[in-house]
Amino acid sequence: MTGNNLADYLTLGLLMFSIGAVGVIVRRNPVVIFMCIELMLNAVNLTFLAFARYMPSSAPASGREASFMSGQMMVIFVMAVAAAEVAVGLGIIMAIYRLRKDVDVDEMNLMSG
Amino acid sequence: MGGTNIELIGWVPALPLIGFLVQALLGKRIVDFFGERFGKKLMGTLAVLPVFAAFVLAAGIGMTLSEMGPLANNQVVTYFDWIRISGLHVPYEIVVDPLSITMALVVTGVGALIHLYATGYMAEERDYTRFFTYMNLFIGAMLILVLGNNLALMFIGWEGVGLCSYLLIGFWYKDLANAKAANKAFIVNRIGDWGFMLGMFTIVAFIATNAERISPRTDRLLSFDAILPALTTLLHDHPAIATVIGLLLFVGAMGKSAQFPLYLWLPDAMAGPTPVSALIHAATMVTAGVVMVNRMHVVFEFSPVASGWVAIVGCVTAIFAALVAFGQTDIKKVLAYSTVSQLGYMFVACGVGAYWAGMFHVVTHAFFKALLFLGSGAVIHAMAHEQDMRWYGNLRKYVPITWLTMTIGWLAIIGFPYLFAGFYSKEAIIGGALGNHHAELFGAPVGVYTGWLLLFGALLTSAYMTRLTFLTFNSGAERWMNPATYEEAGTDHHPHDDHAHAHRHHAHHGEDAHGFFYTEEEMARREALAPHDHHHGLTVEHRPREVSPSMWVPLAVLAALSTGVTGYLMHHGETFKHWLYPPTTYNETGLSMIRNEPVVHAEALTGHPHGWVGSALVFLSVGAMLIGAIYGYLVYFRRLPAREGFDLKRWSGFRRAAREQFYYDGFMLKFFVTQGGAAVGNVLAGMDKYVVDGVVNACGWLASGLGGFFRQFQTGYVRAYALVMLIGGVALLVYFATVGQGVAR
Amino acid sequence: MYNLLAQTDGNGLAKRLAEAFPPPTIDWPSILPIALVVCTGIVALIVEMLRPRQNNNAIIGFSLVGLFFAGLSLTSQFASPDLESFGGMVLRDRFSLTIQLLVVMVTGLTILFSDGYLRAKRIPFGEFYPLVLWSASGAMMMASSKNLLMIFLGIEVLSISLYVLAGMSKTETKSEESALKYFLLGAFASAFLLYGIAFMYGATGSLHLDAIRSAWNPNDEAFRNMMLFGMGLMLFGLAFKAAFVPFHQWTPDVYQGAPTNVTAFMAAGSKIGAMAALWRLLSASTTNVDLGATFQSYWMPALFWIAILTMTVGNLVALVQKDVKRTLGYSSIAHAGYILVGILAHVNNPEKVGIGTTVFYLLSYSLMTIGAFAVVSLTAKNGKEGTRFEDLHGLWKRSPFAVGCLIVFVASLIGIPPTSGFFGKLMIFNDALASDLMPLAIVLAVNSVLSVYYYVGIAKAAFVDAEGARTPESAPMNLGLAATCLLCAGGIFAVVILFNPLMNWLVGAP
Amino acid sequence: MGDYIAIVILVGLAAVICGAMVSLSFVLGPKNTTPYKQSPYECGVQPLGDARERFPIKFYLVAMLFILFDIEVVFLWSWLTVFKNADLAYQTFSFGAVMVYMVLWIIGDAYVIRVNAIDWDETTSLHPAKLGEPDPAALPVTARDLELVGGAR
Repeated sequence: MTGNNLADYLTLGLLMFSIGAVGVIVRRNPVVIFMCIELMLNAVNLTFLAFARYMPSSAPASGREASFMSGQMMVIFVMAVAAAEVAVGLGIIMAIYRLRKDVDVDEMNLMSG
Repeated sequence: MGGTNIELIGWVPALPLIGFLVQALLGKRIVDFFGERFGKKLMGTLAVLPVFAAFVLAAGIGMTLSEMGPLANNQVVTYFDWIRISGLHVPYEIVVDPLSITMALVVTGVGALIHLYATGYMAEERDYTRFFTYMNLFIGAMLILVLGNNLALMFIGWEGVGLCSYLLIGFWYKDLANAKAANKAFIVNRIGDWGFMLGMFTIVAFIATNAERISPRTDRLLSFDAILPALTTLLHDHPAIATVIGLLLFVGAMGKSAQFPLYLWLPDAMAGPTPVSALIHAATMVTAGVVMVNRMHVVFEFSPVASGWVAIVGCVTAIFAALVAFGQTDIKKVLAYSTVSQLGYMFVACGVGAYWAGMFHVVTHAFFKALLFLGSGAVIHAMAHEQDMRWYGNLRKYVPITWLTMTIGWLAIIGFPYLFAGFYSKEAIIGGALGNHHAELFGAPVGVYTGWLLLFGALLTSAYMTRLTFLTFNSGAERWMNPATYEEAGTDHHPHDDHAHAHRHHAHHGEDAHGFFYTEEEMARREALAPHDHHHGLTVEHRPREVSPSMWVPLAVLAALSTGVTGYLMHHGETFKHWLYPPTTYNETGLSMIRNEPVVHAEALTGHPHGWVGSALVFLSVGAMLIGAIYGYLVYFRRLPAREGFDLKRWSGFRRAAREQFYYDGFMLKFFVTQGGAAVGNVLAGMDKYVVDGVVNACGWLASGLGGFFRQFQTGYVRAYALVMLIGGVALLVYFATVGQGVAR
Repeated sequence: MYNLLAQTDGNGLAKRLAEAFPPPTIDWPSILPIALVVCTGIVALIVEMLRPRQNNNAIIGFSLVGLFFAGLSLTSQFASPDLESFGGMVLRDRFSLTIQLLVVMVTGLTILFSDGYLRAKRIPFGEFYPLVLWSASGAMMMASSKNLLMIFLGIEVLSISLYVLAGMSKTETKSEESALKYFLLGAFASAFLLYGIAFMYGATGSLHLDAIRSAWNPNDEAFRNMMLFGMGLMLFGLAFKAAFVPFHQWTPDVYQGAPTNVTAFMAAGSKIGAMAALWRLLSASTTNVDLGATFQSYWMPALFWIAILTMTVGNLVALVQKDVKRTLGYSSIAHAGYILVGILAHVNNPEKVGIGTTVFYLLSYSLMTIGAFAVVSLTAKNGKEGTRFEDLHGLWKRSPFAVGCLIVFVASLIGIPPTSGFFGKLMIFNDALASDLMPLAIVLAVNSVLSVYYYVGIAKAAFVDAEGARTPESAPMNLGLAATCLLCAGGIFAVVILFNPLMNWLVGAP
Repeated sequence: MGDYIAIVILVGLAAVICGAMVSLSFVLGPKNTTPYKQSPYECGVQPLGDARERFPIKFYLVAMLFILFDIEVVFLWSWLTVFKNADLAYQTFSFGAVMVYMVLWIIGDAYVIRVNAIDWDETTSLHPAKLGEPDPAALPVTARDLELVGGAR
């Protein structure tokens, strides 16, 4: 933790986030797409932790009880939510696979226009 | 009785609505529970009772009001707030003044009688309770219309009665003609509503913009007791605005009250059951327009132009409908056109400033036209639902009571001097018109012209009503027994063939307009399927029998009301006029201290022109009546033309033209209603043509073009969507970074 | 700064944490409604667990009773004062109570007409009821907190249940596809939302919305830009939920593919939640001019354009649709635009424009939307469902009552007086003028004229007679569906007739 | 604090660049797809076998359940670190809270077991209807059904 400053973490987070976003758009396998989304979520977690760690005492905290450690709390909840989304997403992908033996998202445009 | 508390007025509309709920929720169950006969009796009683109770209550309140004297008899009962948004406040409030109470009495009184009649007339109807559900709902809505103290409530009632009329016309919706008639009524009335709404918005906008000039300041921009004084103050120097508002409101009145361009739904509305025709399409709903013009008469008093148009439209309607009535052979159709014509009379009265005369005629007309319709219903009932007068004749032998009462109705409508009610009101209207100094168009005193034309209209009225009476009750032989003596069209074949012929004839003739929900082919198929001669049992052996008491008792009561007693009491000493428009509330300058309404011209109010016309007025109207009656007697009873070897064929052209309403109806339908498949679309098409003349269509093309363009982005690919979202987000951020400080305060 | 990791001794750290987290102030009533809804869902799940694949009457009964009590506990708190409890996580004020009441109402209506439809579609799984209840609890959470953590959790609870529900009809490729689309895009959007929250947290040092106002300082470049960045990404996430253009494209596909009752809930409940969250966020991110440039002066113009786009694009594309559910989806996009106008009017001038308009419009919107979808759900039978316009043909003969109600819903969606839709639009128009957003008012008026065409098309389709046997015979009218139609149609008029008393009751005296 | 400005600029820059890159490639790039291009491993090598059948779908089930339990542990751990030496009031309160959490969790697991979701043998796992196999009650499938279910464009 010594030496690095906040900017480094934020930059890393931003790069991870951007890679994830681009991945969502260029990949065709829903599982991979979802992995990219997970990457974005992890980038968010990194950002949260970085902010929480470097939260300056001069920051205009609202002085409410919940503001302390709320960054870390948020990270845990994000992880939980991500897990839930994984479960549901894999379930949906399984259902589609059972239905059409094929999970390419570019094959799925029954509905358009 | 006189001590009835005014606060109770809320129960007058509430009672029929409660009855409506009872019929709607419990009706079928009760009938099933108590069995067909007793159940129907019970529900019939439960349908009549609330209306009658409302009548008693209204009568009591009316007495209280009459004791209050002219200065105080304008009460407003407020219940609770309805709408309170910034700058507009509309409470639930009921106005208790002579006008509203008069209408409430007419609606509940005549309504109760017709309900009673309907219990007998609809006895073998399967959906007995559904019928009375609609009827009670109609009474409630009509009472809201006449009692509501603001335009919004009036509009609610306005739509409500429209809905009930729509439902009741289409009551036998299995029959195609009824469905189509109902749809025509629906479509045409939308046009009227459009006018009403625009007028309403104009009033609100106008008062809101000049709010600082009215005192006391108010945000009840729709309540009569607030806006009438305000309009009185403001319209003095905005005659143009007065004209706009007046004309817009009058368009609404034209739709509801079946005036000339928009009248064409009313004759087809006769497809509904006869009590409906009597209650809604003769006595009450169609007079809503007159009531509204009376309510808002301040506007019209400031605009001679609008008044002039009202008078002209009324006059044209009166003459036109009277002419059309000659061509009709269906007894209810004749009465329908006579209703349209009489409504024209009322609007002439309103146009020339004799508002009270208009209301006077509303009341008397409610009595004798309801009587005539119910009588015709009795005749149709007795004649196995044959409505074609050409197969009647000499019925007075079979249905004496009906004959007697309908004769009274006939004398009343043709205005038999002094002994019958119609005479007084009609004479008041014609007098008011002849003595008019109010309605002006391009500097011409149109009122006077309309007065003379109405005299001719009275002649026509008495002629065709005489025709109806004689063809039905007198004129020698029973025609349905030996078709050979078929009098009018010269051809002789049996009713059924003729009926079929009539229908073939209808097929290309406009009055069977296109249905709401049908495409052309659909129509054709249904034409084939629809049971044209449903309950159609008129045979040579048929012997009509007099109807049951529950049906002729109302006839008798209405006949009594149609006699001169009513007219005399209301007309003598100008009782009714001063009840509606008390002279003491006006000062010389024309503006009233109490109600703050401008005075109508003295001559118009008196309803008696000066000079020789004034003295000769009675003789003129009586003369017109006599000429018409004698013409009818000679032609339809003595058959003078036939005896003198006069060639009837020469008149057949006029008859056919008249039967087809001089091709106006067919033209209108081809033009507006027939277009597009289903008539919801037709409403749109008609509106487009009426309102913005196809501009909307152009926009429609453009819009769907743009829609197609945007639609291309909806590729259906998840990744494309994600990309669009991403681009949108980036654009959002860039916009944040670059723009800013834009809209916010 | 907090130097936590410098402390090697775990106990010390734990001590500090324990001191930092005193047991918070507890106000049970303020979370009772949500708890009730969640527990109802659990009970429903247990019932389904104990007797799977049997009729769902018991579950429906439980659910409706639970919702009724939730609504009861909500209305019983109308009088009680505003209160923020559970360490600033749960907020009870008039807005949250009202919105939660709306959500409860919407859920009840949906559950009411679901059973018949699910049977007709041959997917009568009891799981539907717990899932829809939990989804509703998520929407309620979004409305009842000013803490971004809670709002985020609410969104996710709402969405994750909806992902499953959208894919509920497992034999339908359409349904599964819509589920996958909704899921992928939803997760994508929530990642952006979270990133925005992260930056807002970094700038304000708190997850509480009230911190935004105190943290805004237009003269400090870094803070300003971070808050703008965070705001933009949060708007991204919320705009997706509320289906604002250009974040709307999932809406028509998902609405078309998902089972119709789920679509109805999505269109009403999920939109209510999203609008509530948006309302909280926007009204919390307004600042006074005394600091210099206000925060809203940065984001207001963007939302201004988004509102215009949303109204226009929604209506335009709806004009060229062939599928009823799709058309209704686009119309819901347009209505989202109208509601956004109402919210902007409030945010732009809070003194003049209250929350009444938004609440009333959401109420009337959910009534007419659920009603319309309920009628459309009549086209399902024998596990099949066709929702193109021609599949509605002849409906008026099979069930005239439903079509009569459909007319009411369509009239209200168009905004024909005297329906509630007319009043809602009138109020939004009025507010837009009152808070000098004239352009939005004009666009709204133009759009409501545009929309007439396709709405009339829907009503018309129900009246045209069925040509040939291409259409599946529609399901027979069942009691629940009739009740839903009746409640919605009656409600559309009731809220107009009882306008002022209702508004006083819902949002307090003006 | 001034160093935040760099971040923000970088953020804007990166966002714009990403958006531009992807959108340009998506908009401008030709979209002619050949079966050869469709095949996985688009590096010229002929794929061996079907790339989509990587491993049996049932592994997903295990993965899902694993993740869920994993998350449960995260919560419990972070709670226990605080719990073990906090004061009584906090302990009681948080214990109640966590118990509620656990009860919900157990109900969920019970449901999963009840519907045989973790039954390794795929044929018997879940009710056929819940797996999407046509319900025995359903009618025989016709062309119209397919059109309805598959949905015409």
